[in-house]
Amino acid sequence: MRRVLSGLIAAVFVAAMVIGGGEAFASKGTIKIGSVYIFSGFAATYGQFAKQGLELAVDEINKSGGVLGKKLEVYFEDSHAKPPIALRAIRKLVYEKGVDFLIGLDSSGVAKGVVPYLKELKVPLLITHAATPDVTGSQCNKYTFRVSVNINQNVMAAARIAAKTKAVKWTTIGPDYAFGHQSWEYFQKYLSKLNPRAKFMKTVAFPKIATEDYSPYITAIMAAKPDGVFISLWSGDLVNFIKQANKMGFFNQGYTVLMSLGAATEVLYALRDQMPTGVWVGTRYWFLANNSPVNKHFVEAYKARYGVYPSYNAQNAYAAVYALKAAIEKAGTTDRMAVIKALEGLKVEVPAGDIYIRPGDHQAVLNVTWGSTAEDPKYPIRILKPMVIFKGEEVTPPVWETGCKLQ
Amino acid sequence: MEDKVILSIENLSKAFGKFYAIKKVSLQVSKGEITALIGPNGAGKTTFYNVVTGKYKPTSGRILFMGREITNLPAHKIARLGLGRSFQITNIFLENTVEENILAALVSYHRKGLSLFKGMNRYKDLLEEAHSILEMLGLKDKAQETAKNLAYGDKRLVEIGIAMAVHPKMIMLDEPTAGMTPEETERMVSMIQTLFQETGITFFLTEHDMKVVFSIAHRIFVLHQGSLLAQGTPEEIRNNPKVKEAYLGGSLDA
Amino acid sequence: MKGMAKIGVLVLTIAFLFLFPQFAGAFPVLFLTEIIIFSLFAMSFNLLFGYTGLLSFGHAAFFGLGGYAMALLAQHYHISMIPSLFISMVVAGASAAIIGFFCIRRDEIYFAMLTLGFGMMVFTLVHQWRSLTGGSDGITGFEVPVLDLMVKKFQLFSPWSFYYFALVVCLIFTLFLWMVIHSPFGLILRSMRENAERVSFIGIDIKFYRWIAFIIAGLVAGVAGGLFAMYDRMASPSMVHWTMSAKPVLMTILGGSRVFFGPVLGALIFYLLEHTITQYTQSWMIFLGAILIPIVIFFPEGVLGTLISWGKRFMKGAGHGG
Amino acid sequence: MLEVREIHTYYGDSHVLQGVSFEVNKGEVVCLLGRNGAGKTTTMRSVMGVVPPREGKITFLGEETTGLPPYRMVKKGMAYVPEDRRVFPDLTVEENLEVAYIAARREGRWNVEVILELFPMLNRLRNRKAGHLSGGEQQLMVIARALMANPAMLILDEPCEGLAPIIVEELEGVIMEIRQEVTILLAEQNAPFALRVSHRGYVIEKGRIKFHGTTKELMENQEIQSRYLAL
Amino acid sequence: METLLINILNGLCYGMLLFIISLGLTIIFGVMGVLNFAHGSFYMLGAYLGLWLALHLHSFWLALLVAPLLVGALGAISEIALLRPLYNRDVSFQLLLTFGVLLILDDAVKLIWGAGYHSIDAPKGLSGTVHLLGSTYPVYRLFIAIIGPVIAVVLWFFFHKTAWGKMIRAAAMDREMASAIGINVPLLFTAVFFFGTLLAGMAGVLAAPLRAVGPAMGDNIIIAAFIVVVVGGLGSFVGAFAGAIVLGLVEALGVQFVPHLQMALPYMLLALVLLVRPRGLFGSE
Repeated sequence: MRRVLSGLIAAVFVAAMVIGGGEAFASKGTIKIGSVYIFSGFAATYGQFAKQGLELAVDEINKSGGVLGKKLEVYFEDSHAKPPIALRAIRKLVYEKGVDFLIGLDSSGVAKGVVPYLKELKVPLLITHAATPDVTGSQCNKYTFRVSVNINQNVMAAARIAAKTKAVKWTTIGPDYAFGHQSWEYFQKYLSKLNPRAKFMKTVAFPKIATEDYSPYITAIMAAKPDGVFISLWSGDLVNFIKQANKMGFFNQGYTVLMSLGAATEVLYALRDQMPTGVWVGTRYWFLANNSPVNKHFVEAYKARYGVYPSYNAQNAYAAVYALKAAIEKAGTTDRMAVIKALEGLKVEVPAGDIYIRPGDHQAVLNVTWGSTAEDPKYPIRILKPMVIFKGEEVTPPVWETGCKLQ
Repeated sequence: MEDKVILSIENLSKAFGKFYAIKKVSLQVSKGEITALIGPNGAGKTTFYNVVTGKYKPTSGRILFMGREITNLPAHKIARLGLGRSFQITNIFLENTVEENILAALVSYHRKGLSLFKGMNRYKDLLEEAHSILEMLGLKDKAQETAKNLAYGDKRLVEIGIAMAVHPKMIMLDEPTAGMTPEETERMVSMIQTLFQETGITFFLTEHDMKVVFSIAHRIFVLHQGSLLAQGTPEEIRNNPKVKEAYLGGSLDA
Repeated sequence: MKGMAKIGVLVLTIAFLFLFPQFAGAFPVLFLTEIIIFSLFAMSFNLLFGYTGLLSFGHAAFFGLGGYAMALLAQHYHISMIPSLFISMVVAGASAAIIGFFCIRRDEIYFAMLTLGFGMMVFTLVHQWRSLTGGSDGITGFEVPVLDLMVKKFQLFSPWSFYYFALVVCLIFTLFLWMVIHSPFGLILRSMRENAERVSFIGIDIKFYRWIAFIIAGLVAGVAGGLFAMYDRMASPSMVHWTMSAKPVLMTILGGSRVFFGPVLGALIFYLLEHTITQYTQSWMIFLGAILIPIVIFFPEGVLGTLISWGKRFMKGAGHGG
Repeated sequence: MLEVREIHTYYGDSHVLQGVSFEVNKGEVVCLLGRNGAGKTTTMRSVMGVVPPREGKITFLGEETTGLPPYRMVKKGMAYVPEDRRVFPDLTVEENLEVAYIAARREGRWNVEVILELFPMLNRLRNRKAGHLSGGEQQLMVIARALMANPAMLILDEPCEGLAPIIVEELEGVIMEIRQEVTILLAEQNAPFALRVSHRGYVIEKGRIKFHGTTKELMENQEIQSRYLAL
Repeated sequence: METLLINILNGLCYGMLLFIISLGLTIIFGVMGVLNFAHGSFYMLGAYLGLWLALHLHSFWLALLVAPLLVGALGAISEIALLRPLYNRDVSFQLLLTFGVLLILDDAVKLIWGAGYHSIDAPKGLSGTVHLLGSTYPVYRLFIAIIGPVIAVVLWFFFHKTAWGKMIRAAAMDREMASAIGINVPLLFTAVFFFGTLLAGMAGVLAAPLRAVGPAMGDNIIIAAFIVVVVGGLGSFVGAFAGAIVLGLVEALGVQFVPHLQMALPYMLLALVLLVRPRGLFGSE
């Protein structure tokens, strides 16, 4: 009797699912974009920003006639910051929604998990946040592109700034996962080339993601008395850290402090005047770094619609849509293979400036902004003053160094 | 004389904190007899059971079963040696069927517990044995019922059945007739007597119904506030003034 | 009569599962693959929870270790599918033997907390041993092993071929669990769930039996994990995290822990709920919670268990009426 | 004062009380006799509301109280001494009494000081944790605790269980003393004791009342005694 | 050496925050036998409400007063509406139900306040630093480290010297008997749940100046709180205090001495304690 019932129920449910799931590959009059970001958990804010940037771009494009006369349509899925769930989301988008292109990915771990699978799906993906060098390096493939700044570029810029300071003894605080460790590895590699005198300390701090209490780490670093501290914490962890470090006098010790993602607006908004001044912060896009009309338009439109200055994740998603638009128009078709061809070597202007997608590894070459935090009564948050802009070519390692072999 | 003794208790004590539930009890149970342990509630009978069968570790003293020391053995090892028990509070597998209750004990006795792939229903010999036990208990018709749906008296019988199914050399019943109606009590008493005659197992029981005790026990121990107050044949106990006056409050003759 | 009906429905269900890909698209097939794998995972958990009375909160450890074993083999050794899956099972079983050795010494909430503790230690190991496991990134980018059936070799790239493979493996292990539960060993387990103390008084070493059950549950979870790693083409630390351990708990209680196929229905409900809700909103958790709560309140034996009880009561009522 | 009409009480599926009826008048001590498992405790628990009956009606002080939770019964003037004593083991004797006094909030003759005077033994033990008392001391304390509610009626479930004869004697004295002021419903297996302190008695068997009468009638009825009371 | 002392102080401070959270959890378990999975979410709600109220009432102290009350009220409502039907069911159902509450609260907070991070400064007077052991130390951290023991002492008095406290202890020991001496147990349970979630909310407000207030902050703390409560002994008041200090110190000193094992340390502590002392440090057998 039990199995009778369970069997019946199972059959009914599955049947319902099949019937309900039959809408795939419907209208051909639109260009479908599947988009996967983190919408839940500790980093949910990144999904929210990306979604806002993406929707802004899509609305603008659709209002002005679409791409090749077709409207853009976006489907969002939550990656939960977990690779298996992101993969399921992508499968759902491709197989069920029948999307033509993919845009997204926040977490490097997620990116590394799903990128190899694109070879099976044969759908191009434009990564807008995940910064691991591997997806345009050792793991690179025909379908994977990145329109945003990666770890190498960001850290190379950091190393150039670090090389100009007097600091010799360096240490780090970074999240205890691949991103934190890799950032530190690259920082050592680049800085030791630029400044052979630089020393890297044994005392380093890698607190786990979502650490509640940073005080022991702060104490440990302060006790080690470094000259410079390279910080790769990000999102809520960075906010947590800065609040606790502030109170413990960490920023009054005369260290040179570099935060590779300190200029993220969500962090600056969360901290407002609790963000210390005179700290070197990097970002993947800074809304004041570019005076071009494209950027001005974007910042104004975004501020008008969402009430805050755009974060890097919003710009990156916005830029990805415009890059895709440019590629489709260049190809003159929405055929995936043709668009991939068009993306390779594409030059397009986005709010962050001109970007160039290298055919060799599919990594975008674009300007990288760093700056020192300062107060400005015109803005509710800290801004960058002085600001240092590195040309894309200066901070992007050559293709042969990335380990990417695209056939 | 020595090999007639199946269970030998030497100076057994059990304390909970400062309170001694059992104080220096020594007694010997003879093979092939029905022995009863009596005493008022709180005299330490259940504690005595729990210590002897391995649920509690004794504070001091020794327990020998069939000449072998079992003082600190875990419960399952003691059971394996052939000392079975039933419980005062019905303590059976309520969500399983009656048949499964007995089968579990048979599986244990025949050491089939680690058989992982052969279906239970393919052990014809075990099923047959279970049926014969249920038949003996008069529960054959209820073999497929879920145990929790049985009447109280039947549950108590299942309790005895589980204890019997492990082929014990000696069985310790804790108040087998507790809470039973007179009819059920009679049924239980005759069941115990039949089982005793057919199997020759040594029976040890506690009981508050004096009529039952005096009608079936060959030998009686009286426990009072944790100590052994008296021992002897039913006749001796009945006439023991110490027992009569200090503890039974005269109701023996009623 | 009743037995015949049971077998009939079982045959129909299996037939349906085998025919499903013939008329379904890639996504439903992938979706069902995941449900099938998680059903097996949940059933392996339920051997401990529903049949032995032990609530494990670290079962993902074995799921994850099976997955990592599979991924490492695929990455470095390129041996074929069945031996790989077998090794995953053994690795998970061996770890279950070690971890179980400690955990079975406690029961109830303490058992749950111990399994949580050991499970998270495994998580830390996997997360920190970057040279072997790839740390937080996990192991990715390997190829699915070939299924070598002596007579013919199969590539399992397509969602359809992998579905069939997963289905057959899960059916085999479902049968395995079914046999275990209906064996004398299973009877002892169920008796222990009812009354562990009484079982020790019939001469059973309950710790030892719990240990064996723990190992079996670990073995099967390892198989499910191995399949899942192949399905996802990756092994990542999230497979080992306690949130993954919470999934079979949720599915089993949802479906009904006292019914063999309860966890299966639970997995199905869980995935369908999640799938349906995420169609409409990004805030799917709020709806999942809002649906979960009434299910918990109104289905005291889980959905399948309660439906069966209602069915029985209904039949009984009808019987009395007639 | 208390009227119980045809109550049926179940534990899960098992039908324990199968239509029990009796009454207790003001100022009386009524005992409920029967064997272990006959349904005495269930009757007590039904009256107190611990296990509400599924059918039947209970009236206390002229009001229907069927199905009221125990704490409401206390407020109405019923106090309960359960069979297994149930002290709050980590509270001291004084705290046990105090908690009961505060919880019930009923004015009357009894309060902590008065009670401790009545029970000199408890007075000596007032700062000892209740879990560390002997069985007899606990029994006295629990009766004292029940009195803290200043009840109109007291339910005593097997107060003699497991007590030494000397304590039983003391208990008898206590009951004789308080029965001047409180109506008592008493369940006992120790029939001689019960018959000594009660005015009337009921005999319960298999969840049904089999006999009732005055103490004298019960004492004289040999058949009842041997059939139901195992004397 | 000074680093060690500072780290001990860090550990105590974190431990005291954990203590306030765990206290609610352990009281709820001790009295009601419910393991409240949503406890961390009530903590999170406390932080959000505290932040929001502090912003609108312009007073951290007022927020510290009001926000926990609101959290407690929500706790009480969920106890009455959701938990009451489940008291006589298996514990696993309560776990599942409170898990459902967790899911709802986590998303609700995001719908109301957005997914971003928020931050609030410590109240005036506590926002500075003091010189201590050769380095500067934030006053607010010292304040947390002190408020923990203060709450412990106040609660000890509450439980041992007040009528309500004694009644709660009585009900924890024997629910049925408590009812039978006239304690309104359902009401008391609601009160206990109110109070337990109030403590969680209070911990949330207290934590707000220390950390980023953002989604999922409750999920991070709930496992730590479970560990504290189990290590200390389920339902034990003293145990929660001891467990919180031990876990706080283990985390802080682990960073200094065995940074690689940091992530596993709490779980190793948990397993070790349970294997050596089956019922936790202060649990009764």
